[in-house]
Amino acid sequence: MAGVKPSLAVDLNGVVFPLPVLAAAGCLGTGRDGGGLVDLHRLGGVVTRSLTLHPGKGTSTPRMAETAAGLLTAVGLQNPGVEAFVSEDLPRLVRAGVPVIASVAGASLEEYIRVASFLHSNPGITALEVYLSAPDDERGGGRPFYSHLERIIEVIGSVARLSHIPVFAKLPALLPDLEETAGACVRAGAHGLTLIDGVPGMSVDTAKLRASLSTVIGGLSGPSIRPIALAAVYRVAQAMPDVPIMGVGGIGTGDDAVEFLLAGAWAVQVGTAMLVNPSAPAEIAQGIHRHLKTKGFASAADLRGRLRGNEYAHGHWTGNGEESA
Amino acid sequence: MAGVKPSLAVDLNGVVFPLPVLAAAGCLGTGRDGGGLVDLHRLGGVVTRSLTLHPGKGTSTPRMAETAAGLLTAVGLQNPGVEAFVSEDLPRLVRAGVPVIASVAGASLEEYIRVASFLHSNPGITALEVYLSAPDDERGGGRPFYSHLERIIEVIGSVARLSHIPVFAKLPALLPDLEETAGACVRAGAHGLTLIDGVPGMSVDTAKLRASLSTVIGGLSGPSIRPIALAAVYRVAQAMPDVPIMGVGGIGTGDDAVEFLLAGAWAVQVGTAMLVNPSAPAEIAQGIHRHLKTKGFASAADLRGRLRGNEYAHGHWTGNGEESA
Amino acid sequence: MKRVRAEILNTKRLGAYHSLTLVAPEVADRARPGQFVSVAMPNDRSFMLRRHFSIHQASRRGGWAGTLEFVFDPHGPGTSWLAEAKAHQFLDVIGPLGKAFAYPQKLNNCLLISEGHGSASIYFLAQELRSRGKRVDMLIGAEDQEHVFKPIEGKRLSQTIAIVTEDGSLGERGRIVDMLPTMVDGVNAQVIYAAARRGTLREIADVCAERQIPSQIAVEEQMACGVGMCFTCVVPVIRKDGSGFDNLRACSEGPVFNPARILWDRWMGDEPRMLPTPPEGFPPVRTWPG
Amino acid sequence: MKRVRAEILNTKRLGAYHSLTLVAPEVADRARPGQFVSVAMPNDRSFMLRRHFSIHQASRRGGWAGTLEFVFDPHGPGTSWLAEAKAHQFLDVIGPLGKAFAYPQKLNNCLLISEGHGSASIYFLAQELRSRGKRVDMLIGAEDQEHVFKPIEGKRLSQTIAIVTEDGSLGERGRIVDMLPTMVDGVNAQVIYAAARRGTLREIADVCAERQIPSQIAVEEQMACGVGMCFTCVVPVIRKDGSGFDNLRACSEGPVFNPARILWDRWMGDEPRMLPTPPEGFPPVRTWPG
Ligand SMILES: Cc1cc2nc3c(=O)[nH]c(=O)nc-3n(C[C@H](O)[C@H](O)[C@H](O)COP(=O)(O)OP(=O)(O)OC[C@H]3O[C@@H](n4cnc5c(N)ncnc54)[C@H](O)[C@@H]3O)c2cc1C
Ligand SMILES: Cc1cc2nc3c(=O)[nH]c(=O)nc-3n(C[C@H](O)[C@H](O)[C@H](O)COP(=O)(O)OP(=O)(O)OC[C@H]3O[C@@H](n4cnc5c(N)ncnc54)[C@H](O)[C@@H]3O)c2cc1C
Ligand SMILES: Cc1cc2nc3c(=O)[nH]c(=O)nc-3n(C[C@H](O)[C@H](O)[C@H](O)COP(=O)(O)O)c2cc1C
Ligand SMILES: Cc1cc2nc3c(=O)[nH]c(=O)nc-3n(C[C@H](O)[C@H](O)[C@H](O)COP(=O)(O)O)c2cc1C
Ligand code: FES
Ligand code: FES
Repeated sequence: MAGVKPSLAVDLNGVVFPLPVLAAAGCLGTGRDGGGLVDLHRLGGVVTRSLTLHPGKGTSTPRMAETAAGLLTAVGLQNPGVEAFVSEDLPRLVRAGVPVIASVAGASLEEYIRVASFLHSNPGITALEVYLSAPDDERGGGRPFYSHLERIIEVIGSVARLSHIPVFAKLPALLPDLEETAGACVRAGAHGLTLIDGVPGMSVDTAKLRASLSTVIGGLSGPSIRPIALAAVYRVAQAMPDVPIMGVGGIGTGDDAVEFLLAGAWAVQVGTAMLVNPSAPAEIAQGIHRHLKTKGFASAADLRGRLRGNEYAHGHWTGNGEESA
Repeated sequence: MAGVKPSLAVDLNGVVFPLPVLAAAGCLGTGRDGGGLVDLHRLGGVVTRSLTLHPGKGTSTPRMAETAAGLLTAVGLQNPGVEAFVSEDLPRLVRAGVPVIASVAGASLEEYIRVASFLHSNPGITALEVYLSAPDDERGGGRPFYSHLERIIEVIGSVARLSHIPVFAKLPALLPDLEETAGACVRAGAHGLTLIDGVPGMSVDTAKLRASLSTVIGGLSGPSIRPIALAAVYRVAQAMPDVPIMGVGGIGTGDDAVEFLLAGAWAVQVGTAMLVNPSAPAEIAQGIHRHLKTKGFASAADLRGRLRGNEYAHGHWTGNGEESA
Repeated sequence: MKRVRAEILNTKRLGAYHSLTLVAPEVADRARPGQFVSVAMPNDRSFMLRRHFSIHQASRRGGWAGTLEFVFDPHGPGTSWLAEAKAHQFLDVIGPLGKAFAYPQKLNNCLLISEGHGSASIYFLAQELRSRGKRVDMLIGAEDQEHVFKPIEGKRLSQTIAIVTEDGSLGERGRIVDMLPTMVDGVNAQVIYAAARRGTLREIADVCAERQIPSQIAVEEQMACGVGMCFTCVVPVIRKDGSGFDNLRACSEGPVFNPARILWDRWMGDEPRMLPTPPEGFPPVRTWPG
Repeated sequence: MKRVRAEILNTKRLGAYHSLTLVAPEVADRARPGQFVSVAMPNDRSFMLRRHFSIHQASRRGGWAGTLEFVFDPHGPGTSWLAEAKAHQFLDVIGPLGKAFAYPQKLNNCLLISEGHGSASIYFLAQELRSRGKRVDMLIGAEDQEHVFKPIEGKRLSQTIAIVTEDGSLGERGRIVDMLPTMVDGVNAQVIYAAARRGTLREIADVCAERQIPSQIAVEEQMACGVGMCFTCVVPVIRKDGSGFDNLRACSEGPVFNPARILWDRWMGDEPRMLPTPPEGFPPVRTWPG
């Protein structure tokens, strides 16, 4: 087996990517950006910046701050709007031949529906990914849609019902009942899940006595959240081994990606690492390839969930003593 | 003002610590450990390892793994049990004159009650801190108590009702409705809150194809979680400015601690940093002192919530555009 | 824009600053004043984002052909690491990045203003303007003598130069804005270029607006990627037609902007003087370069 | 146990290993074989935990008085950083940590077994045993010649020595356990000491148990603090009275343990041969040192 050239293509129950490494939402711009440094031909797919119905200006700066092995950002859905995206940006991606997953956002259920309606029948788009961290204007308080399970189900259900193409629900790690939420998304019609979104985080400039971000709280990404993302993928994959999961959070090397595949991801997405190293996705795919060869696996899919049994782990996901006397 | 020697003592609505920096639960052992490297006289207080009714053996090894700017651990509540703690370990801490906060754990509501009953009237103990990440054996599935709001309220309510001393509820960041949960704890009788516990995380040894920890998922601590802890403190402090909060998560320098005080913490706790640098708590207290002097604040309490207004932040804690056309 | 492994040819201290010269012909060949490079950090650190530096020199000819120089004030983890980097070490560099300063077609008298490390790109610009036959005058500001970057070089490059330090340790005591009106009049400035701290840039912008002097400034905003992918580095810029504003990326749509088109109140959120977009839109901005 | 800022006196390669000698009189004065030190990492890295190394030499007298040597195989971020550390640099060191090997009172013939970097502490032990008039024989194992630590030193310190490498590049080809029974008989071993990989230690433990030879082994377990505070480094050790077992901290209650008292199946979770605690408890362990 070690002599065979392993295959890197992955099949997420019908959604096929030539490589298991995709660009994560919001990290490759809309397709016109990146200055050609990211080689689109060496990506398994591109998840677009999250799209709203109208062009979005986003938040004011500072929009980023660096933290220990992490990046805090709050871009606030700056995007060209769904129409401009389809007319100006999508063609470029389609020409490059890279599978496109459109990220759907909104401030109301209606906006999600309208954005998805605009996108789902475009032949250049392979799948939709639903962003659930947008503030839910109908509920108020600035809380994101994912704070209420009913809202998650409403949004995912509505988008999935109308869409002709597969729908992925992008969930945050920030849910104690993550498995149930993921299950509810699947029952509402989601084809698969993307785990995880940036983790709410904050930093303070102590000299200026101000929060580092204009929004105070932003999304934490990068290596610091990798263990959190990995745990989220593992939990959901254990609960629903047949549902495709795209793992995302702090992946920067082939080895990092292999961690996710072993934990149960069907493919991975790369965000922050690509901002630092535009060829990170290509290098990660190579790294996966090397690992498959070394270990004698025939394909990336073969790694999935192949974690060897950890003796004392029986569904316990925060360990108390297995014996207490 | 810059000439005045700032005061470091803090008063958490009646619970007074001589310094604003405490040792976090589980990171100083039970009082007999640490080899004298941690100077107890330079701690604002000690939170004990979480105590169960009977001695606990904890999980098997590997119990730790290093991650990017983080530490994953799963000790599984190894502890001498509440009786041995009181007879063997507590006297040593009391002799050193350091305020002791006993961390209360259990696998059932009854165990929490029995542990708290054993501790709360001991004159050597200043306050109780209730650990809510223990798996809830009565609910099954290995899920921690904090997964169900009713269970949090039951546990905190029962402990607070019986206790003669103030009770702090230690919450994880992993709750989308963190403010509501914190509010419910206070209504159930908690005197204050400790934010945050380790964040569920995981890592994989890709060479061995195994999870790094015997329990697969453990608690992530250290600098990588600092932005997450800070956001949790900020959210709860914004919602309940009069409720004492102890901030914990990745604090390693005076500057880190000042971030937490500015975000709304009344005191901070230090875990992982102390494992790396046993004099971290003392150095952090010094660093806070320096910051107070430089900025002309009279006391640590003066920093609390003194974050200068961030213009576009009006309760939005995940930033969407404030203007979308 | 290229990504290259660039060898460090030379590393040296210059007052408060540190200068690195790299062998990077693909970058140097295209580099123009106002553009910048991004440098990767070592990957075992707790800080991981690339750091960004204006291009100070890019030699296309002569003994130094194919080299590139940038200058920084070592203060944080990234700049401290770079200050320790040794000759012959390789750096992962992307550049040239961003839009360069535009040169005036007809106008002749250029006043170049820089503060602190802003001189790095301003001196490069001075050279290019002079080689195009323009008159260059300079106004250099810094906190103290140490932070005045290569004053001799500044003198060499300019017809007249004024230096102003906050503590008076070199040149006049004061701030750039104190000298600006006299300087503008004295040299009969027709075009103003500036690279300075945000507050200073705003003061310069006010003077330019008041006197209707066309101007270009190079801004700095926190950048995660430096190449236009992440949208963290935006500056609110009024549309040419006045119909509103757009958050433009300093890295790819800047860092050189027309100060008359920047929505300063919004960009400088620090001072809560923000105004909502007026219902009638913003007045169209006519000053060059539009 | 002391925490000191220790100057690096000397840094050198030795085959696959790297050795650092530090000036640390407070640590060296108390150091005994089997104990270890913990070394802090620089604080701008993405790895932050202290690293732990057995003490190889601690000189109390002579020209090297007050110095301490440890040895490692550079492979991960921490050991690679240490291998790059320069003489005169200072390290943040805590030590000596843990319980040392105990010396036999009456028994004389000591067989010392080491694998890989295990020789570092075993050679230190050999010196101390010899200075107490004990007979020392050695069995040294490694993957290849490169990984046999200071074989000449081993010969000097022992009455007889057997070397075994997995590829046969030095000494016999094979593994420690292959040579062990013959060696035990040949030297009439009365006490066995070992520092080796976990799997090898277990095989040694089996031989010792079978032949009822008192023994002590130094284990390695992942350590976060190294000083007894975090309870991450535990080894399941049967109680003396057989009433059950305790998870003892390798850092403060070890790293030297009696192998007969280790619950190997539980500790080596890798091989799922774990047995529940028998209802009647474990048989009390009588072999020295109890
Ligand atoms: C287009 C551009 C050109 C620049 N040119 C120069 C130059 O020629 N010389 C020079 O000394 N500096 C220049 N800077 C600023 C320089 O990038 C920062 O000082 C440097 O990144 C600080 O890194 P640090 O780790 O040493 O410090 P830290 O301040 O600790 O950096 C922490 C984080 O903040 C960011 N950051 C800090 N200061 C700035 C700043 N002023 N602007 C943007 N981001 C910042 C860093 O990129 C990093 O992510 C430029 C910045 C930009 C955007
Ligand atoms: C009591 C004790 C004594 C030791 N003595 C020596 C010695 O004399 N020479 C020597 O070369 N090594 C020794 N080790 C192992 C040494 O500590 C590790 O090899 C080293 O920490 C690896 O660090 P790294 O960053 O280079 O590698 P990595 O393997 O990348 O380290 C990553 C993490 O794993 C931990 N780790 C890795 N390997 C081990 C291991 N085998 N045991 C415990 N923790 C580990 C590290 O501490 C770190 O937290 C000893 C370990 C212990 C516990
Ligand atoms: C600058 C930036 C912008 C992002 N924008 C989006 C977005 O528009 N939609 C979305 O679903 N996720 C967005 N994300 C989150 C990423 O897709 C990803 O989930 C997260 O960053 C974790 O992955 P990483 O650690 O590889 O970056 C953004 C992240 C960054 C850093
Ligand atoms: C080794 C270790 C053991 C811990 N044990 C406990 C515990 O018994 N009870 C508890 O409430 N928290 C425990 N924690 C969590 C810490 O108290 C703290 O909430 C967390 O580590 C985040 O802080 P830090 O980043 O400063 O370590 C433990 C953490 C570590 C690293
Ligand atoms: S820094 Fe990423 S878009 Fe400008
Ligand atoms: S390593 Fe912390 S108790 Fe042993």
